[in-house]
Order: sequence, then C-alpha cells, then structure tokens
Amino acid sequence: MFSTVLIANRGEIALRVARTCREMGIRTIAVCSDSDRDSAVARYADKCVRIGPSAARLSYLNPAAIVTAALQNGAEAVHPGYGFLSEDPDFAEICEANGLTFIGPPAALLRRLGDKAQAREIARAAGLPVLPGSSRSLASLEEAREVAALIGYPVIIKATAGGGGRGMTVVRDPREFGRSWARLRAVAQATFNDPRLYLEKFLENARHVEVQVLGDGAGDVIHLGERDCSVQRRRQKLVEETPAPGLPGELAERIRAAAVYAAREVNYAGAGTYEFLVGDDGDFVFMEVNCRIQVEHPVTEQVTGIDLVREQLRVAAGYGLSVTQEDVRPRGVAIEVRVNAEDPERGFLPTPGVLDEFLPPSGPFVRVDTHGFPGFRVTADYDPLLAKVTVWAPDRRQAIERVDRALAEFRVAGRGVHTTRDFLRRVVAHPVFRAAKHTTGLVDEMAVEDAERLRPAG
Amino acid sequence: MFSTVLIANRGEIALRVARTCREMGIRTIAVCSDSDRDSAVARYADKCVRIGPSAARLSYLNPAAIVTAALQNGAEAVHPGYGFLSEDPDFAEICEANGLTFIGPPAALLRRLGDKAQAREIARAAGLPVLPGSSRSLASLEEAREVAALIGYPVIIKATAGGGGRGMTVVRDPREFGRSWARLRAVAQATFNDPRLYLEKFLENARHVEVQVLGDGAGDVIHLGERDCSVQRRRQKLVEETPAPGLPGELAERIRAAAVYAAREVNYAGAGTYEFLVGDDGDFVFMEVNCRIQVEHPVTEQVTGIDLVREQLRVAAGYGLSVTQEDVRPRGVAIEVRVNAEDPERGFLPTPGVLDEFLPPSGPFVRVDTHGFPGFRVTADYDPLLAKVTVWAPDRRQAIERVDRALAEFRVAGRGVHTTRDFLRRVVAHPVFRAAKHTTGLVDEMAVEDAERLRPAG
Amino acid sequence: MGMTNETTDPTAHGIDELCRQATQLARTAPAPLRSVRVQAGELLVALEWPENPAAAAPPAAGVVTAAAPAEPAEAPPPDGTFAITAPLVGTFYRAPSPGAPPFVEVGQDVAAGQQVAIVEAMKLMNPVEADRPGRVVEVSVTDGTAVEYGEVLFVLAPPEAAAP
Amino acid sequence: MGMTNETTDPTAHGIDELCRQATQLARTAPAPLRSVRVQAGELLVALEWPENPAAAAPPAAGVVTAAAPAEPAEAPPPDGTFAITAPLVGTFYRAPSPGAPPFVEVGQDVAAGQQVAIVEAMKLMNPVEADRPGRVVEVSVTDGTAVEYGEVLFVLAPPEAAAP
Repeated sequence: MFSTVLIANRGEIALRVARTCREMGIRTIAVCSDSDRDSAVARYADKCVRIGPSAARLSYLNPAAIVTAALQNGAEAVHPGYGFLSEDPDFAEICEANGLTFIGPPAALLRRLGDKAQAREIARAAGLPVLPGSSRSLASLEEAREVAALIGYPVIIKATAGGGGRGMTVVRDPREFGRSWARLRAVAQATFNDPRLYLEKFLENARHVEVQVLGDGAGDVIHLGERDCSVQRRRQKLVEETPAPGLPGELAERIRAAAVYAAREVNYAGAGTYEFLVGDDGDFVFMEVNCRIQVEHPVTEQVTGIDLVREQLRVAAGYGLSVTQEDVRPRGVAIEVRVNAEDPERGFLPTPGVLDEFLPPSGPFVRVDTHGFPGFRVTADYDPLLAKVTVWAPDRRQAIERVDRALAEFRVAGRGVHTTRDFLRRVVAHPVFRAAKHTTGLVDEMAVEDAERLRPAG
Repeated sequence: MFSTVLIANRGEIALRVARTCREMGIRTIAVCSDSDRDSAVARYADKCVRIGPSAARLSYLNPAAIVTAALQNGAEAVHPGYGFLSEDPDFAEICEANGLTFIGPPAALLRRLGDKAQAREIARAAGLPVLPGSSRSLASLEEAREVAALIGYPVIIKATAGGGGRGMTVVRDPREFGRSWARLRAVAQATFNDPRLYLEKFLENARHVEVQVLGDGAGDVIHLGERDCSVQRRRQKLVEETPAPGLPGELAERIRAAAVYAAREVNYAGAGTYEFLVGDDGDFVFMEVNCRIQVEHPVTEQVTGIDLVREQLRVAAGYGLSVTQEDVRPRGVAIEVRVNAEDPERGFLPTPGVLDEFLPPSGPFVRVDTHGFPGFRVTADYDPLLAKVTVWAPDRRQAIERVDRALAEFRVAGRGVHTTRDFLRRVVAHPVFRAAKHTTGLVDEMAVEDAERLRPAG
Repeated sequence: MGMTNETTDPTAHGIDELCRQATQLARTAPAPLRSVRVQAGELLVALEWPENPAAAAPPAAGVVTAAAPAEPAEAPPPDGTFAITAPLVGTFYRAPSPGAPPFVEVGQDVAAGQQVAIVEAMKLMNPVEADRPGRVVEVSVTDGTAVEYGEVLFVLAPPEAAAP
Repeated sequence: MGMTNETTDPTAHGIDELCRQATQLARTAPAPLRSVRVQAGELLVALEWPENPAAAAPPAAGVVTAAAPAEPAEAPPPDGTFAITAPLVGTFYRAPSPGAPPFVEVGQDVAAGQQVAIVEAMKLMNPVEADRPGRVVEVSVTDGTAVEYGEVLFVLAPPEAAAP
C-alpha cells in the first residue's frame, strides 16, 4: 500500500479522504490555497502545502503546483477527490508522467468518458438505452437545428466537456434554439475550455437514478446498489438516498445490471457512477458516467458497510477490491442531505462569514461529513457545501424521521451566514417526497406552491 | 404510542433517549438540577423542569419531584435511563401508582433481580453456572467467614443491593476478611441504604462478557448478541465491543443461549443485560442482571441496526418488539470508548471546568453520543462521562484503526479539563488488546508496565 | 453626582451628556458591560464589554446560554428586595384550604419562619416559610398553578425599607 | 464633523455628536463591541471589537488557530523592510546554474524587476524578481530547498533606510 498520499482537494472530501488514509496508516499531504490555510484538513493532514492564492485556477486547478508539492513531499499517489482536477485526463497524465499514481481511472478512460457525447455513444454501442439525440458533438448551429427538429422539442443542449449538472440548457421553443446554442457554446468555452456541444431529447419530470460501481481494472466490476438523487435545484443534488424508493418491479435490478455491463465493457478501474434518468413511463436511459468518488457516496457506504475511498486506494495500489459482488449486501435505507451555506430566501445566494456556533447533529445512526468547526470562515471562493448529514435506518419512514431529527439538531450561527437546513427539512417533510413520487421537478414545484401560498386569497 | 415521555436522567443518555422520542413523534419532558439548567438535553427537550439542587439525592434521585414534574406536564411514561433511579423498584412502583408507565421491567422483577444474592439464586435455579458462594445474603460475620473458608480464597464480598461494579471488594488474605466485611457493610449501608452482603469465589483475570436481551413481557425474549467489556478500571468499563473477540468455539453461542433461557424464566420485559465472567479455562459463570439500558448499548445498535430505546418504548407502550430473533443479524464489529473528564496522570481524578473547545470526531462509521458542546461546563456533581465514541467496521482490525483515528480527532480544551482520550488510545494500541487476549486485569497490567518503564534501568 | 442639579456649565452639561450617551451606548450591546468610565475634564466616555467569546457572541449563537454559569446567578436586586422560592416541584397554594383566606397578602409584614404558602406534591402539603422578616411586595405565582423547584413565589422588601 | 461648529457649546454638543456617531457604528458592527471610547478634546470616537469570538477565547482553546483569519495577515514590519515571496511551489535556487555566483547577496542593492532567484517546478526555471528596489538584508531559504507558494525568500530594506 502507498506510504504517502497527496490529497488534491479541499473541504469535506479532502478530510474524508484523509480519514481513511489515517486508518490505513498512510501519511497524508494536504494542499491549500491562501483562504484555506486554517482549514480542517490543513490541521488534520500530516503536512499541508500552500500551493497558491485563493483563486482555484491558480491553486486547486493548478497541476504543476500539485504535482510539485507531491514530489517534494514524497507522495506516491494523488487522490483528486471530486470536482477540480478529479476527472481531468491531462492531470492524470501529468501525475503518471511524474511517477505519481493517479487514484482514479486511467487517463485514456477519463478522456473517453469525459467526452459526454462519446460516452453516450459507448453506452449506446454497449446496448444501453439512450435518449434520442446527436451521436456526436455537433459541428454547426445548422446541423444542431436539424437534429433538434428531428428528435423534437423540448431538447437539452449539453457541453461535450460538461457533466455533473454543469454546462447544459433546456430548449422548449425552436425560436429560442439559436440563442441558447450560442450562449451555452460561450459558457462551455469559458468553463471547460472546450466549446463543443451535443443534443438530446429532454425528459420532463424524470427521476435521477445512479449506480455505484467498483472496478478492479482487471475486468472485474461490481455494483454497490443504486442511489436516487432526484431532489435537485438547477441540476445540483440536495438530497440523495439508497435504495432508490418506489421504482416499479425489477427496474432497479435492470439499471444496476446495465451499469455493470457498461463498466465491464470499458474495463472500469476504481470507483465510478453511472447516471440514468427514469421516466414516468418507468423506463430508463443512460445519461453520463462520473469517473470519481461522488459527493453522495456516504449513503452507499452506510448501507453496504464498504469504505469506498479504501477501495479506491486498494485498486490504485494494485491490491484489487476487498469485496466480491456476493459480499455486497445492502441493508436498510440511508439518506444524505447537503447543508449549504446559502440563503434559500434569497435564491440560494451563498452567505460567507465566520461560524460563531457550529454544532452538527450526532447520536444513533447519524453520520456527518464536514470541514466546518466553530470559528471556521466560510469564504465565497468555493462551493457552498458546509456539511453532509447522512442517516441510516431499517426502513425509509424511520430514515426520514431520523434525518429530520438530525437536521433539527444542527446549530449553525454566524453573522450573515444562512444555511439550507430549514429548506431541507421542508423537502423531507413534503408529501410527494414522503410518498417517493418526486422527480427532478420537486424543488420547482415547491417554489410554485410557495408563490401560491403567498398570493392573496380570492 | 405515548404522546409525552418524561426523561428522568441527565447527560448523554437523557439526550440519547430524547432523540429517539423525537424521531417517534413523542413529546419530551426533561428534568434538570441547578447545575444542569443549561445542559444539552435541557435545550433539546420540548420542555425542561427544574426539579432540585445539584445534589443528585435532591434532584435526580428524588422520586417525588420527578413524578410531580411528570404529572404536571402530562407525561404518560417515564424513561429512567441508566443509573440514578433506573433500577429502583420503589420508584417504579411510585410511577405506576401515579398512573405513569415506568419504561423498564415491572417493579416486582426489579426487586427480585436487584437483590443480587437472590438474582444469583434465580440464575442457579434456572441451571446457569454460578461461582461457588453463598446462596443468600449472610446474616453475620461468623457465617460469612465460614462460607469464605469453605469456598476458598480469594473471595469477593458483594453488596446485595449493589451492582454495576459498585459495592464489592476482593479479599485474598483470610486475616483481612473481618476488616473488609465491616468496611463494605458500612459502604453498602451508606450507598444503597441496605447493609446486606453476600460472598462469591473471586475469579482472577476473567473476561467480562454480557448479553443484550429484549423481552416483550409476554414470554418472548430475544438476544442481540454479546458484548465484551473486559477493559475496566476499578470495575468501571472503559472500552466495550461486540461481538466478543477471541472466545473459544461455541462459547459465545452457549452464553447467549443461557441469557435468553434465564430471561425467559423470569418473563423479562424491555431491555436487559445478563453479565457473565469467562475464565481462562474458557468456562463461563453468571454474575448479575442489569434491568436497564446500558451505557454501552450503542455497539449493539451499530451491528444490529436496532434502536434499543425504540424497542424499550414499544414494549412499555404494549406494542411488543419490532423484531424477531431471525431479524437480528449482527454485522461487522463495533467498539465503544468512554471519554471521561478525568486525568489519568492523577489517578483518573475528575477535572471539572468549562470546555472552550469541543470538537468530537465524525466521518465514516463514527457515532458520538455526548452532552458536551463548546462552552459546556463539566461539573464535579455527577459522573465524569463526557462522550461515548462508537465506531463500526467490517472486521476488528479495521474497527481498532478506526476508533484510534476517531479518538485522535477528538479535540477537547478547557482550563483545568483533562480527558481519558490518550489513555484510551494506549489501550486500543496495546498488543494484548489487539490480540484479544485481554482480561479485566489489563488496565492494572498497563499500570505495572508504566511503573517498570519509569524505574531507572539496571 | 453633579448630574442632579441642572446647570449651564459646559463641562457639567458635558457630564450630563456623557452619562446620557453612555447609557445609550450600553444599550447597543448584547453582552453585559464590564466597565463604564465617565470623565469630565477633557470629557471621556469609556465602555468595556467582557472578552469572553460566548458572552461576546451575538444572541443568535446559542452559546450565550450554553456558557452561562451552570449555577443560577440571580444577583440580588439593588433595592434590597428578596425572593421566597419554591422548595420543591409542586402546586402552589396561597391558602391553607380552598376558600380560606390566604396566608399572606401584598403589603403584609411577615416574620422569619412564618408560613406564607403551601407547595403540594404527591398529596403532601409542604409549608413554605419566610427565611427572614420582610414586607410582601409581590405574589409572583397564581394560586393553584404548577411551580418548578427554585421558582420565585413572593418578592419581599426588607422591613427597614418598608418603614415610611 | 463640521456640525460641531453649529453650536454655542461646542464640547458638549461635540460629545453628543461623537456619541451619536459611535452609536451608529456600534449598531452597524460586524460583531459585539469590546470597548468604546469617546473624547471631545480633539474629538475622538474609538470602538473596539474582538477580531472574532473565538480569537477572544483563552489560549487553551485550539479554536484560536481555527478561527485565525483565512487570508494571510502578515502585517508589514515596522522597520519598513519587505519580503520577496515564492510565486509558486518549487525548488529555490540562488544562482542561474550550479557553481555560478548567486543572483544577489546580503547587503546588495536590487532594482525593481531585477531577478533575485529561481524557483524550479517540473523542470521549469521560473525567475523570481524584486517588485520594488531595496537592499537585501536576509536570504531566508537555503539554496536548493523546497519552498511553498508565498514562502518568504528574501527580506529587503527600503533603499532610503539602506542609506548611511
């Protein structure tokens, strides 16, 4: 096993990775930007290297700084966490070129699956159902228009280099198509430094169901069950749970099998997630693959008892997986809620500030993953995720009561700081969510309900 | 189910009970003494009633104050937690006499099993192995001397009304017997208001193994596996784990069966613990029954997924158990460590003070039960338990690495405040503990090792 | 101090200002003051609050309660009045029996050891007595209601203060 | 604060005004006050806050470190000296090549834009330049060692201070 690992990330996931490393006796090197010098992981890791200013582009997105820090401190491997450089094939190549093991799939696979249009084709070729759409990135607006007309509106335009809910836009009116295309093209160029776009039929009111897979890179791929992440706001997940509730008949089993089959086809290595959409017709289509640990991985860990970061490290170090498919026996229900430093009353505006009080929930069957602590300064430099609260229970009803109990316990106070805690309590209390009849449209529906409640009667 | 429950306790267990009540939609009434007016549970419960001064005798041990508070606030039941009045048959009777459901076994059973000499006889009658000893409380020193001589030294004198490690003394030298007898008799009178004593053969270097049982009061009793609590200091448990490690062959199964059989014999109701000693000969003997929720119940909850407080509430409300023996499928290993506000460097002297910093561990598979928070004042009025850290892992090796990781994360700071954190890390790092060859003698052996380390060489 | 008599002397008027403003400033802070300095020569107002992080935290932060002293720190009111509190949890009764005249009325003088009320708990009538002499200035609890341990039942003024 | 001139009693009214300002400030405060000073001679309003609640905690509390400002708060040293820091993570070299004379020595004057060192990262030799003129008073890092981003490489004194 590695003796030293550099963690090329920040926030709760950097701490999460460091914890498993500590348990495995692996020395940890953290990296930090100027604004993270007093972060939880900076204090937790065996060493923390300051790699750049607050701007992510010059620190957490700076391969040279990260690789240099790794080499200078005797790291043998780099764990990229999620976001930042975690799915960047160039970064993976630079690591390997410098004798560092990139903890994730090989660069070539990252490249193939990172091209979302190509990933879609690979899945289709493997026999997975996909939505009607373009079989590749589209060269011109004219071509795109034709394809859109062919598959019929509404359509969703996606950035080839996008993913994780970023770089996509829905077009319902053909007359809007040109403008939307141009706008997203500009966004894609700016965000991913890659203007390519592709098209798909847009599925209204679908459920987001994803399958956690683990591959040993030697052809063996297993799944750890599926997660429902349908509670989203602007395609950012807010609540995740496993198993996916209220799926008709054998559907979940078919989705899991499809993911494993597709992952075997590409000889997947490490932890990955196959994302699908499930329509109200009860059928499913492939969406994309995430070649990294997911934010929502704890729900899978709590029902399976398997430490996913540990499996990532094992596979990267050539030890293979510690479990077979037979060993994976999910038990009960786990729900995760993301508590963000945002103000739902002001359109989920991020609210930076110092946490005068920070008392996360605890007690029976409650897990908290957070980088927060009393005195912690929430900055506007990075994403507003403050804490992930995950609960386990024998059944979904108890899990919902438990997550509400846990959220109610969570005390966060700081001048100017707001959180999504109360909004999340409203979500898990919502009858549609409790009945497991919710789709990705739930949060918008709640906004409409609020508007109606506010409108004067009569 | 009850609509309102009064929690007749304090500290982490009061909060623990309130959490499950909250999840079940039960209104909670907390009680507090003067020094607990700002406690976690006082802030957490739906209402908190001040019942007396700091002295437990006038507050948490005051049945009239507790019952009055319950009646005045519409409570239908009283949860006694552990310690204090939790096993007091008189209190249980007063509750019932006032139309309050006592959440625990019926008073009559508390009386029979609370008399440790009688409990021993009941177990023996039920065919459980017991140590050679007196079949009842002994009337006189002379009679006691004869029994001691008969069973042979070393012997242990126990208070009939004692239990939970309190009110017992070991006699190795017959010449010491008289003094020890007199001293313990005085202690018993003072502590339990009952001077009666009985005798048993003392078993050196035994393991403490206990079985968690649940009875529905209608004749059905199930077990939730056993716990090893051999790491003790002056008979107070410091580390508990389940399953019991390194027991020869089918021994654990035989111990579990014995506990269930004995509990059925008395038609046990609610949650209870049958405590046994396992000698190095690999044989086991019955010690006592604890008719309450145990401090160490979380390890059982984490491997079985069963909320023990919820089962207590169900049985007390007449709903019976939510699980059958077949549903109980323990998975993996759980270890609990008790972090006390004591200074191991000064003979585990309690160290009261205000917690300027209090950052409990968290992350994967870590559970914390604590009433502490930043700004919390640890008083000298009650037991020094500050937090219980419980971890789960698929196997014991990983569980040990995890509990050490969790302990290392735990940050407690306050003027004058010390904790047992580092001592517990030494315990779980000890080769004898890691090899699961430890007995109740481990902590004393560690003290000897320290002394030897300090002694100048040569 | 000089405040009482009205004057046009700028400095004294300044003092008046200072005190008025000091009071106003004091109100702007959530935490209790640690010190107040009022100077006339060169005119100075200086207020200081404790540095205790909990006490300094905004009310929003529950740590304020969290870090409050565990033991009740009810400072005796400046006017020398004192309270008779409930010796136990129970029901407060002002009279020995329903319909009977109350043990004490507002304005009445009580002697040390004199019974002033009953707190009933589990059918036991527990007499409440004054621990020192005084004049009843307030009955703080309604007859027949539930009281917690330590709850204020009566406020009394010291006998001397009660003299005209 | 020209307002003070609009009164017959400048001092007292000045105080009034000062306090009004102070009260204003106190209300719009980022955190609870620690101290307020108001003076009229030479007119002064001084409000003081703890940097933050945690920082006000006793040293025992590790939260002190926890709550230290996230952005580096290296105040410029009083003597006017200033630092040249590493622009990136890498290896610090004082000379253009092994054996060659170093770019700068202690006591040497450097001009703005003059190269003073190299920080090598991934085989790239990145020149480090002085952003303003000064005299080298300290070389803070040993030649050939690893440096983090922002690490102090040289301490310089301003040219005028360097003059005899």
